[in-house]
Amino acid sequence: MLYLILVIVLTAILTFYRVIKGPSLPDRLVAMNCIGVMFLLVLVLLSFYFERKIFIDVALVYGVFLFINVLIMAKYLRKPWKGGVGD
Amino acid sequence: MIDILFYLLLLFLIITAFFMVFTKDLSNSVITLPLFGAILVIIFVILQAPGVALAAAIMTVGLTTAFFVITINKTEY
Amino acid sequence: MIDFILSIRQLFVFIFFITGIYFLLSTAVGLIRFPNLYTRLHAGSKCLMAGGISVFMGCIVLEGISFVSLKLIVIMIFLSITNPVTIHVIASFDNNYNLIPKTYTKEDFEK
Amino acid sequence: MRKKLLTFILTLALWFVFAGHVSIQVFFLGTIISSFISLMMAENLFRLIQLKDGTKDFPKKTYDIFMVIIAFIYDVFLSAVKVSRHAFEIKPSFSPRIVRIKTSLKNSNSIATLASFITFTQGSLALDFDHINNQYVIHWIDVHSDDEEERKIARIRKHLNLIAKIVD
Repeated sequence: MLYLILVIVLTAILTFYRVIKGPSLPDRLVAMNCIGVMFLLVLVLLSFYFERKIFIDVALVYGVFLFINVLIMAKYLRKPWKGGVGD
Repeated sequence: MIDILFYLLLLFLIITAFFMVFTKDLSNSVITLPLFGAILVIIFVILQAPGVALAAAIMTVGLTTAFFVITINKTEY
Repeated sequence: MIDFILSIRQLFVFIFFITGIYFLLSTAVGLIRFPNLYTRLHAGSKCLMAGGISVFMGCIVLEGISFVSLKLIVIMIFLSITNPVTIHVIASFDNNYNLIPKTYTKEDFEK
Repeated sequence: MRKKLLTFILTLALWFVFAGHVSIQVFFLGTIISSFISLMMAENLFRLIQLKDGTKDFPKKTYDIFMVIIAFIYDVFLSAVKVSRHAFEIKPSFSPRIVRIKTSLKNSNSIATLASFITFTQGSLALDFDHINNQYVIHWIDVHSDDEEERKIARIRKHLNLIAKIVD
């Protein structure tokens, strides 16, 4: 079980390369979403490793707020249209 | 064995913190902020503190990032 | 008989975790190596969801039937609903693919 | 009345799942809170979720929803194998293409469901939707000829028939 968590954290460090060297903003956003879901899996697996059921609630709350985060970033960080008609 | 995971997470925390401080663009720094919060949540879970982890998940991942993003939108663009 | 059922369960958990590791690694390698934004979106949607679903299925098989597995199923359904929404929102981040929405006429762009 | 009762039962079940154990205190608090929710939000909830013919034929409809979920998970695994094969090649080779596909779905709910299905079928990604001409804008990862494009469009038609049974 612990080797699985180690491999997933190493995978997240590999994915962080795309956040550092992304040409544009959506690339960094996709990489951020992937690292967030990997950390959610780490939280669920740590709950099974320590055998305490309350840690799953942490994972649930974290998943909800990760989804809201990506939506807020995609709405407010986008540049307006060239015609200036943007919502 | 759990120590290796703990030190790996601390290394990742330092990398994200340095990247947040030393980038030129401000929106890149905001994108890295929830990752910093997520690593902090995992460290709290390893230290057996679920209440602090819940509060950190709501504060750092949720609210602080939303406030920063809306502030950047109202100043830059 | 009980040992046989236990060994079958261990085998299924092992298979699910190995496939999860494979898909998550392919997500990381794909995000590093792919040349374009939209191809990176392919790696970020499909491989990530396959890895997540297989790790969750391994946890459910390991736990058995209880309230914890029900909670895991709720998280899994929530993740599989919201990930296409996320990918679609990021894909429409900058409209670089020569698509002009029909609601804006050509005179609006001339202004 | 039926909508309020259905909302009440679903919210109480979700409350029990989140509480984690069954006892009399959890039941009383859950009854109060889920009755508030069902009195306030039942109409808005069922205005958003538009099933075909309302809530008639409920057992057959649950079977159809179950079949849709099974097809969803099968497509996710089958397409992830194809993309991961591209990831581990020595020289990754793509031939991407942007295609427009017309649909016959009218309901906005079924359009969103089909968009999330297109995102998870093999090598396709839904970029946008035209509300005037009723057509999707889809990005394919590898289409080498026009015949292959026809075959892949036919695979989407199959999902469309599956969804049109439930919603629309």
